Parts: sequence; C-alpha cells; structure tokens
Amino acid sequence: MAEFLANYLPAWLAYMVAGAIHVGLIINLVAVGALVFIWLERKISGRIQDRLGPTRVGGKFGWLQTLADGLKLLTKEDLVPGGADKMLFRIAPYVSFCASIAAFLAIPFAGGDYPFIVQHVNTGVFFVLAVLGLEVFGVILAGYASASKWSLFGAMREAAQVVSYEVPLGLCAVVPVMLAGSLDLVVIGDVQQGWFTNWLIFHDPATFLIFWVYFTCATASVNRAPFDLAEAESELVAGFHTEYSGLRWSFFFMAEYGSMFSVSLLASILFLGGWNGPLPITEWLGLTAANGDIAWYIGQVLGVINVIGKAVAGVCVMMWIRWTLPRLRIDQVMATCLKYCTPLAAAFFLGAVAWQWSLPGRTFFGLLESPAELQSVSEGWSDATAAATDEDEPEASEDQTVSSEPSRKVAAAKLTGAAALQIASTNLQGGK
Amino acid sequence: MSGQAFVDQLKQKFGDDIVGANLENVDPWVEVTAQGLLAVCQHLHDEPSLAFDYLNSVTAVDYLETDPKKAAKADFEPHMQVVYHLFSMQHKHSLVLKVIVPRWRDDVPGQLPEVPSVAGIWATADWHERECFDLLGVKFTDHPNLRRILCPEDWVGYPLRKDYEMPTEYHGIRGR
Amino acid sequence: MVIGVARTDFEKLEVYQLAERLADLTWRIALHWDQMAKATLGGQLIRAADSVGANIAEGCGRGSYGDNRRFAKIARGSLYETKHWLRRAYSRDLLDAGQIEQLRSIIDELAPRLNAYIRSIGRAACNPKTDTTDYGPRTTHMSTLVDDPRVIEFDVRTDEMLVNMGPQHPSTHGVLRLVLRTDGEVVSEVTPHLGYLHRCAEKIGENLTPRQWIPYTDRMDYLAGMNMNLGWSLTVEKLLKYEPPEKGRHLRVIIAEMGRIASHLVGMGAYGLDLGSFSPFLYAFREREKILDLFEEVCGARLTYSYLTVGGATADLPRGWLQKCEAFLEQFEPIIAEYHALLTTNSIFIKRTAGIGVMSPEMAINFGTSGPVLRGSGVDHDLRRDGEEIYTAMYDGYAFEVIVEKDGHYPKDHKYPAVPHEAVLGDCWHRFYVRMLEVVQSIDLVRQAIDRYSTAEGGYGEPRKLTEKLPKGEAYLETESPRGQMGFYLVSDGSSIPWRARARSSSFCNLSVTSDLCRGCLIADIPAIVGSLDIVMGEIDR
Amino acid sequence: MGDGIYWPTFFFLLFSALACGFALAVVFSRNVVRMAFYLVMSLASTAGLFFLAGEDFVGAMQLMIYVGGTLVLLIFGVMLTSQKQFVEMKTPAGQWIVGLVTGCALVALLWMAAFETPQWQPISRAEAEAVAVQPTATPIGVALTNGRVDQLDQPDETLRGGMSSYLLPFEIVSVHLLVVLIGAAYLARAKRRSPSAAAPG
Amino acid sequence: MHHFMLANLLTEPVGVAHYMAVGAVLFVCGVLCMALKRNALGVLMGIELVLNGANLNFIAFGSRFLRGEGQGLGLDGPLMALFVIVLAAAEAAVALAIVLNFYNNYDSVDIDRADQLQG
Repeated sequence: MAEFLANYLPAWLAYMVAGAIHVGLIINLVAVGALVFIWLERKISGRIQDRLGPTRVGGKFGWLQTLADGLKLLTKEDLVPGGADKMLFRIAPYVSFCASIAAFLAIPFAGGDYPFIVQHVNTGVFFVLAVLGLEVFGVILAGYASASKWSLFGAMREAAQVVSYEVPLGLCAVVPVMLAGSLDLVVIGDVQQGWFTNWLIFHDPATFLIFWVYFTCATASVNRAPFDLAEAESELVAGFHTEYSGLRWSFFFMAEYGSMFSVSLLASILFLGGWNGPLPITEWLGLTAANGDIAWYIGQVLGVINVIGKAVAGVCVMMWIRWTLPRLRIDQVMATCLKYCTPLAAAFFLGAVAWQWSLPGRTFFGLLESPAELQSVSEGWSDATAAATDEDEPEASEDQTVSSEPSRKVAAAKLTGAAALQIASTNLQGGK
Repeated sequence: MSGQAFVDQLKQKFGDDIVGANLENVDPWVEVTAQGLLAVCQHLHDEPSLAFDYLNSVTAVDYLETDPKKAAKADFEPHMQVVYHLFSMQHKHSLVLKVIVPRWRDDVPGQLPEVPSVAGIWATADWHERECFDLLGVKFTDHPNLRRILCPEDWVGYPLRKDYEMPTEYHGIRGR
Repeated sequence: MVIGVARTDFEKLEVYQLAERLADLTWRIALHWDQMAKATLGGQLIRAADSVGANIAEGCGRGSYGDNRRFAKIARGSLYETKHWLRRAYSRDLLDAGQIEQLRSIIDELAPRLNAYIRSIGRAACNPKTDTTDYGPRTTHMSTLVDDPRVIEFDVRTDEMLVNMGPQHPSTHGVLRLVLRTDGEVVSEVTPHLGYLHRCAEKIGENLTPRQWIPYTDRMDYLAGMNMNLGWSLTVEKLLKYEPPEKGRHLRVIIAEMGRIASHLVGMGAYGLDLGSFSPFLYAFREREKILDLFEEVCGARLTYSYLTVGGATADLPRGWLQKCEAFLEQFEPIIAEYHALLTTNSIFIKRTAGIGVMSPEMAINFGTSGPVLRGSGVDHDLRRDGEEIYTAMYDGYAFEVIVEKDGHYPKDHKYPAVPHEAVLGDCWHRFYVRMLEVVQSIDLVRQAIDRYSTAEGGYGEPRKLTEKLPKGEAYLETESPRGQMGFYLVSDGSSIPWRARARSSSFCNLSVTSDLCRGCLIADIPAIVGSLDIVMGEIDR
Repeated sequence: MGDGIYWPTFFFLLFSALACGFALAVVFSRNVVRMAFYLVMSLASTAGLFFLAGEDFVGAMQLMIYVGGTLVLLIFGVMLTSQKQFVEMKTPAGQWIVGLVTGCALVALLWMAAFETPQWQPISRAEAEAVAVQPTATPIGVALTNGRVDQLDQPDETLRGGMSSYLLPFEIVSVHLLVVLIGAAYLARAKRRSPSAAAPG
Repeated sequence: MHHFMLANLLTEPVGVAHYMAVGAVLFVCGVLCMALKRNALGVLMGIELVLNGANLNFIAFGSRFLRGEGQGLGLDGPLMALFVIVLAAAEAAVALAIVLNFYNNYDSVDIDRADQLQG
C-alpha cells in the first residue's frame, strides 16, 4: 500500500496516508463490527428466547438499535466514584480498548503475495496472543480504581481467569503453526488453499479436536458465555465495570466485542482456512494474479468476505452458547482450565506431532491420493533456494526500484529459511 | 390431642406448672407457667409417643381493652399470652401451648415480661422469638441474640401492642 | 472439668504495656496543642488511645475466653481509631517528624503483637482435646465459634472483609440484605437483615373484618396470591365451623393448583437467572402469562386477585374457562421437558447446584422449614395429605403422590429425568427438582378437579356477609402454599373484627437456614443457595 | 543529507521518549498501583523499540511474557499486600536529592561513553535502507535447536565450526523454570499451623 | 559530542549509541527505584527496569539495522535477551513469594522494618 502511494506522493506523505488508511480501516472494522454484533446479539438472544428482539427501531429489522444504544451511551453522564483513583479510573477503558484493537494489526484478511494486512509481522500468531494478554491490565486497573469491593472481586476473578487461560490458548495456537511451518499468519492461510479438505482443522484428528479446545479457551479468555465471571450480575452486581457508565462503559464493551471478533478471526485463519473458501471459487472464476490486477483484486475481496464470514459465524456460536448455558463458579472455571483444557491441549498437541512425524505433510483426506502435490509445500523451501541463489545475484545488481522490492524480499525470506532448514537437516543426518 | 386425658397426664407429670386448659375451642390449648415452660417443651420434644419436633409458630397476643366503655364489660384482666403451635412429623398431630404473662414485669411500664427462650430446643424459635420481641415486647431470656428483626434497630415502642402510638417522627420522616 | 482461668495479671502483658506507653505519649503530645485542636482532635485522640489499654485490661478481667477475645478485638478497633486521629493530626500539621517517629514505632510494634495476642487467647492455656471449658449456654447454633487451632490459615493472611449483598442486589429476590464476612472468595459468616418490606399487615388485621383483610393476604406472597387468599379463608371458615359446598371446594383446588404452577414457574426462571442463564426465565414467564390471562378472566386481576374469600369465591368460573384451562395444560405438559433439558439435567447447572447447601432432614425440621425446601431434604410431609381435616377435605378423593425422595427414589407416576449421581439429598438441586415435579403433580390435580367440578352440582360457595359476627375463640390453620406452609392465626373476641390476625410465613423460616447453609461456601454459591430456598420478601416482612 | 524524514528514527525517538518518560514516572510516583501502571507502559514502549530494531520475535516475547506475565504477577502482589498505612511510606527528602544527583551523574557518564566510541555510530542512510528484511523467528528457532544460521558466512573457518547452538542453555532454562515454579509455590504455600505450636501471648 | 547535532537527527538513521543511551536511562531509573523506594514491590519494579535496560543493549548490538550486515552480535543478542526475559519472570515469581512471606510476618511491606539482623 505504502509503496503504491509512493509513486504519487512524496515518500513521507505516502507512509502517513497509508498508515491513516490502514488505521481507518481497522477502526471501522471494529466499530462497525461492534455495532453489528450488538444488534446481532439482541436478535439471536431474542430468537433463542422465543421473542423477536428489536423490530421497530429504524427500519425493518430494528437495525438502528445499536445506534440508539450508542446515542444513549453518549448522552449518559460519565460519573467517577468519590473514592476512585481518578487517573487510573479514566485510563483503564482506553488501555483495554487499545489492547483489543492492537490485535487487528497483525491479522491478515487476504493472503497471496500482497496480503491485505496492516503490518506484515512475520510472528503474527505470537503477536496477537501477546496483545490479547494485555487486555487484562485494563480490567485490573478498572477494578482497583473504582474503589468498590464488588469491582475488585470482578477484576481479580477476570485477571486470574484470563492469565490462566492463556496457557491452553497458546498450546492450541501452536499446532497450526507447527503444521504450516511458520508463525506468519499469511503463510498459515496460504497453506490451506484449495478444497476445504486442505483446511488445517481437517489436517488430522488431533488438530480437529484441538480446534474445539481452542474455541473453549478463546471463549474463556474473552470472558464470554459460561465463563463470564467478571461481570456475573447475579453475584458481583456487574463486576469490574460496576462504576462505569456512558462512554467509558461503551469502551469496555467495544473492547470485549473487539477481542471476541479478533479471537474468532484467529480461529478462522488458523483452523478454518482463512480466505480460502470451502470450494476454490477464485481458481474456477480465474480471479488469480495470473490474469491481471483487477481479477486479482476481486479474488482478494472474495477472500476478505470469506474470512469475515467465518469470524462472524464463530461470534454467533459464542452468542448462542452464552444464551443457553448457566455460568460456572470461579473455582470450576479454574478447574476446567487447569484440569481439562491444558492437559487436553497438550495431549492433542502430542497427537498432532505424532501425526506430523509419522506422515509428514499428509492430511487426513490426503491419505488416499499420492502425497506429491502436498510434498511440494514442505520442499518448496529447497527448490526456491536453488532458484533464488542463481537468480538472486543478477537481481541484486538491478537498481533499487521500489516496485521490485516485494518480490525480492519474499525470495530472500525463502532463502534464509531454506538455508536454515537445509542446515537443520544436514546437522540432523550428521547428528544421528 | 386426645383432650382431657392428655391434660391430666401432663398435670400429673408437671404438677402446678400446668395451670389450665381449654378443650372447647376449635384448637384446644394447654396453659403453662413461664418457669415450667422449658421442662414441658423438652418433654414434649423428647417423649417418643409425643415427638413434637416441629415448632410451627411462636406468637404473642396482647389482651388490653383500650377504650374505657368496653373495658368495663371485658371479662379479662389486661395480660399477654405467648402462644406456641407445635406439630409432630411422625404422629402428624398438633398442640397449642400458652404462657400467660403480665403486660409489664411487676406491672412497671417499660419492663418487658420475661419468658424463657425455647431456641435451644427448636432452632426456628430464634427468629420467631425475635419477631415477638420486636413487635410485641416480650423478652426471651437466654436467647442467642435478641434484637429487633423487622423494625429498624433503633425503633422505639412495640407496634402490635394495643396501647401503641405511632411516633410523631422517625429520622425526620413524619409519623403522624 | 478444667475451667480455663483467664490471666488476671494483665499488667505483665507486653501488649498492655505498649498500649500504656501509647496512651501517655498521645496525652503528652496533645497537651501542647492549641485550644481549638485540643478541643476537637485532642479529646478524640486521647479517648481512643486510652481505650486500647482499657479494653485489653477489661478483656482479661472478664474471665471467659469469648469475652476476652471480644474485648481484645475492640482494643484493636480503637487502635485503628487512634491511627485515624493521628493521620488527621498529621495532615493538619499538629505532629512534627520526631513525634511521628515515636508514635509509629509504638504502633507498628503494637499492631502485630495485638493480633498475636488475640490469636493466642484461649489457646495457650488449653489443648482442644482435653478442653471441656464451658463457653456459656451451649446452644446448638451459637454464633461465636471457638477458634479451632487446626484452622488452616490461607497462604496470605488476608484480613476479613465485610461485604453487603443487597438490599438492592440483583439476585436477592427483592429487598433482602445479606452481610457477608468474606476472606477472599470464601464466605465465613452470613447474616440476613430483614424488614425492608415490613408494612405491619398484622396491625391492620386488627381493624378490618376478615373479608376486608383478604387483599392484604394477596400482597404477602405476591407470586401466589390465590394460595394466600385460600389460607386465610379456610382459617376463618375453621373458626366459623362453615363448610363450603362441594363445587366450591373443587373450584378452590383448580385455582390453588394453577396458582402453584404459576409460582413454581417464577421460582424456576429466577433460579436460572441467579445461575447466569437468561433464557429459562423468559420461557417460564411465557407460560406464566397464559395462566395469568386465565386468572384475569376469572377475577379481573393478574397479580393481587382477592378472588377466593371467606365462604367460597367472589364469583363462579366464566363459561368456556374450563376448556381454555384444559387447552393450556395440553400445550404446557410437553414444554416441561424443555425446562428439564435447559436446567435440571444441564451439566453446568448440576455442577453449580449439586452438593451445595446440603441440609439434613433433622436440620430442616429443626429450623421449621416447609414445602419444597423440607421435601428436598427427604422429609415425607405434605399438608394436602397430612394437614388438618378442613384442608385435606378439599383434596380427598384426589389421586396424587407427595413429591419426596422416599427410600431412594422419587414417585414414578410420570417419566421424570434421573437424579444425577453428584446430587446429595437435601442440596440445592433436589429442592429445585422437587419444585419441578410438583408442577407435573399440580397438572394432574387440576385435570381431576376440572372433571369433578363439572360433575358437581350446587352453588360455587357464596361469600359470607362482609361484617359477620365471629364466634369468640381462636383458630390456627396452615395450608400448603407453593413456597411452604403458610399459617394464619385468628383470635376473635366475639365482635366482627378479629382481636389478633397473625400470618406465619414459610419463607421466613426457610430463610433462617441461610446463615447455617452458607458458612464456608464461595460467594458464587450464595445466590445458588438463597435462590434454591425460593423466598419472597413480601411474605417474610409482612 | 538524505531526502526527508527517516521514519525509523522518528519512531525510535517516539518510543524512547515514552519509555524514559514512564520509567521516570515509575521512580517519582508514590502510589504503588500507579507505579505498576507506568511500568507496564514503559515495558510496552521498550517492546516497541525491540520491534524497531528488527527483533519482532523478542518484542512479541517481551509483550507476552514480561508485560503479560511478570507484571500481572507483580500487580497481584500489589493487590495482596496493599494496606492503608498510618504514615505514607515516604522516603525522606534528603535521600531523594542524593539519589537524583548520583543518577544524573551516571546517565551523563554513560551517554558520554556511548556517543564517543566510533564503532557505535550510526551507519549511513543508504546502507541502512539496503538491509534486507528477513524472517526473525526461524533463525532463532533453529539457533535454539541445532544450527547457527547467522554465522554461515563467517569468514574464518574455525569460528564457523566452533559456533555451537543454544540447545544446552535452552534445556537448562527449562529445568530452571521448573525448579523456580516449585520453589516459589513452596515458599508461599498455605501455612498449616500445627496444633502444638501455641503462639506466646 | 561533535556528531550529536539535533538538526539532522531526524534525517539520519539511528545508531547503537542512541539505543544505549535509552538503555542507560532505563537502567538508572531502575537503580534509583531500587534505592529510593521503601515498598518492597517498588524495589521489584526497579529490578524489572534494570533488566529491561540491559535487554535493550543486547538487542541494539544484535540488530542488523543498526550495525549493517554481519558486524554486531548477530543472533546472540536477541537470544540473550530471550533468556533474560524468561529468567526475569522466574526471578519475579520467587521475589514475590519472599515479599508475601515478609508481609505475613510484618503486617506491612515496608522494607525499613526488615531490621532483624541489626545488632
């Protein structure tokens, strides 16, 4: 994006505008996402509870309901409790909101050579998990700063829960990384091209099961459904955001919906093939980079719709669970984490490793067909090295035109990776 | 329960602690003195043939005719009755015990009549006696924590007494 | 029997000597304050500082460990009060650095020693195994527990926190205030505070004729108004020795059992809300609305009916009402399976309720609990079968079984969901299960009552004259209302206005169990336990 | 001197200003919870500096383990021990002045040293832009297990041969963490007061 | 200090010296925090700051952008930083356990109270 603009604008302005566009897109995505989710939650809970949900607010299906909520929240008075630690009380919602927005920096919406991503961090998965962990600070500060016993209870419960659920979450996220061979979300997404059989969830039975453990831990780490202890209204009045009202309260809610959206986006990319639909429509319609930029662009947009569709499906499942199951007690939540989720995640992780060790690169559905085509993915590194090494020298001497930058970078990336793997294999043979 | 035979049996066992009985009423009752109450209740609770293990309710009734015209015709002296309704889960029969106490101890207004607390025998009596103390001003001795249960802690007076006047104001709220 | 003699020689206690030094030091400091400071802050500071030593001394002099510990705790209280006044003095620049240093060294040494002293009272001299000291009247539920030395101290010495749950707490079913003494998440002591909804209905009962008091009975258990009216009407009829006609009795059975279904639906929905699942509440109210529509056709009101009155009912059932009632039962029965799936057999619900708040049958009887709370603990007692003659007369000839776990199993007249193995008899799950089964039982009763009502002839029970003279005497009657045995006690002196009208509330006794059930449970269990008792504050506070 | 702003420097100044600012705030603030919050902000901006220096694996690691784990631990510690103090734990003014003076002297000394040594001076802009963007996770992963990717083009033979991977320290750290886990849990365990130990009055 | 001209700071790339300067400030803040704070947890936070300053230097020396290709520490810098981060977590755990014990016995976390060893 930034390079594309650099042709028209001076360099530093190009970066500025590109950055602004990226941030704008992300903020819109989350804001509109939150709007849609609030409306969706009311509709789904209505349907589950055999009632209609909002119908008359603005138009046919009451879709303006969220706007009405937003206006109400804006006009509500933001009061700060007397004994509160003023500064921390005000900052807490913004810390938690920024943490949940920052997760969208590294999440790609379409893959290929030019991925639709704000910042192509090649340790994408790791970055998203790390940032999700930061949201707990906002909650702790809110709990401490509002100086009321109930919010302190809520904050401590949430902190304990989120911190302890990061362990199984990390374990579950490592399996797709291992299968795709890289922490980079774009690579993980691209590995799952083609039919839905290539999706990592169907890669092998262990990964299939670990997806469900991932989904439970994800629901717990964003504090939803049976694990929403922090704002258990029947016990703690409203948990850590008891004292908040108006805009600050809505920031907390935007943060919650944002992290729910980012966790389901991660689920869809890691396990459900991200921008590769169940059927390889983009190949059939010829919308690939081969025949021109326009077709490539439409293909990418289809990919984006695919990712967001799966993420919204994930969020709907979370809402569905929330309106049916009662709430767990804090020690039961901890017990499920330590006694069930972590051992299960570890066991399935070993299962996936065993599968990968015995049948390298073979998927469950791919057991029948010859493994050639899949083999290329793992070997891709080696032949790329051969190609890269000879054609790398001449290319390096060309002028440093900006346009050729990305392809050279990708080749270089392959080079070091490949070299590394080659050395690894040589050492291994040497070592054995 | 089985009427006069039961009353005589009690009289024979507890002597002058049983002061009377009324068997004609729809719910016949037995009157007991305040001193003998604990012994009688313990006997009723432990005796296998009676086994009154369920205390339905402890309440008090204030007998005082406030308006002078009717006072002359009233056929009773001003007094207070503490009424115990008992029930047996095994034999499915019920009994009413009454303790007649003066409205004020030694007839000095302000000193509450004293009745021993049966909270030791039936745990449910704890709250019922607190309600009697709160609304009718009957002091139950040896009660675990005898304090008001329905009215605020610092409320003055005992509302269900016949001669009770609503206070003119309470914490700035106009009463009358 | 070893009488634990408290140490009377308190002067030798270091704790006491430190308190003395603190008191004298504050006196010397406050001496040179200006007139204004001395009058305001000085007086308070010296009083607080002196009371630390005074309380320690008095504690020793009291002779019993319980009092000694209590006074030592008061001493700790006044120590903190002294700290407060010193902070005020400090912020008002009445203390200079040297004085602060002195004060702080004494206080920082006194605080841990006082805590250690409190913990040591009653332990140094006695060993629990051989200790038979009598700590005052040994009542079964004495609230001041002796500190058992084997109590495992939690890893970090968190000090106790007094937390107020209510009166405007979302999960306490109305204006109930529970004061919890918590240590982290574990609740060590629960004391309910009542009286927020006290309208003194009994005093008004002494100025109205019985029929005029019917609306007041509606507002006691406002979720089952019909059953309350029935209870008061039967009590008055017992005193009048009046028998309503046979058709009136069957009408009362229909109305009472429909009221029970409506009330249990609210109980089930609210309990789901307490445990966090929102949907069952809406399903329950959808069905309850249909019953309220039926009641509205009968007596025009949806919540406070005043329909059943002394002598029978204010009006007969409208035409076609019975068919509508049958249609409702028809479509309602299969829906109950949904409620079971949503809550009763839901694994998270079982986790939250099974084995929580277990109450033994003896304790249930001892605390005078009644209704589903009593039967949930396995006590086979239901007034519709074991009650007084005038009440059971309404139900004679009806085939129904009392819902209680007798010799290991619940009645098998319908296909009920199985009892999970985690559920212990007398826990929250069983109380909830009994309520759900009673709804099915009530459906059978209503069906039988409809057949009997349509075949019976005669009047529906004309209500008695409004100002009818009551015979001299008294009557007490309990009826099986949805939440337990609702008793009414009527004393009359021969005039048409009762001398005394008392209402014995079932939830009042059921609630008295909370402080024993909730000792040592987690905060999240309290709504589960209080919800399982299904209390209504209107009935408790009257 | 190059054309226009060199962005990495701009972001470097931004993040370092944030880091130093919050670090100073940690030193000067009195309320413990505020100190913890400023520390979180300071460490997060240091993670930003790590990203800038091209080490995004270490940056993400810092965010996750250091800020997400260690500081949450610290905040739990603050919550468990925070108590109303009779007199604020204020260090007397004298110590503050001495501390600040020595601190500034130390900073000046270090800055002088940093900017004087020639090897540490910045490289030219063209050279900086020529550096290729490489994946950072794979080399670290391989270096931790069995190969030193970055020393491939080491000129002299002996050095390249002698480079051993970080496998041994990696194992030692994992065992070390296990030992610390058990040790810390044991140290802070529930004190089980045996009946005999009666605390003296 | 000839090279340190603010005017062209923004246009010139940043060198290792600048990273070390920031590392130094963090280090000194950490030391000050450890020295001046009377709250045990304040000291712990000081230690975190000191470790962070050291980490910054490791990364600076290991980064390719600052020293150009193949001069600095190469991969050793980030790896040392990783080990520092992991061990800091372990150290914080043990330190917190000690502080909690201290709190249990002294009712407060004011380290001036730890004067048992004095004569």
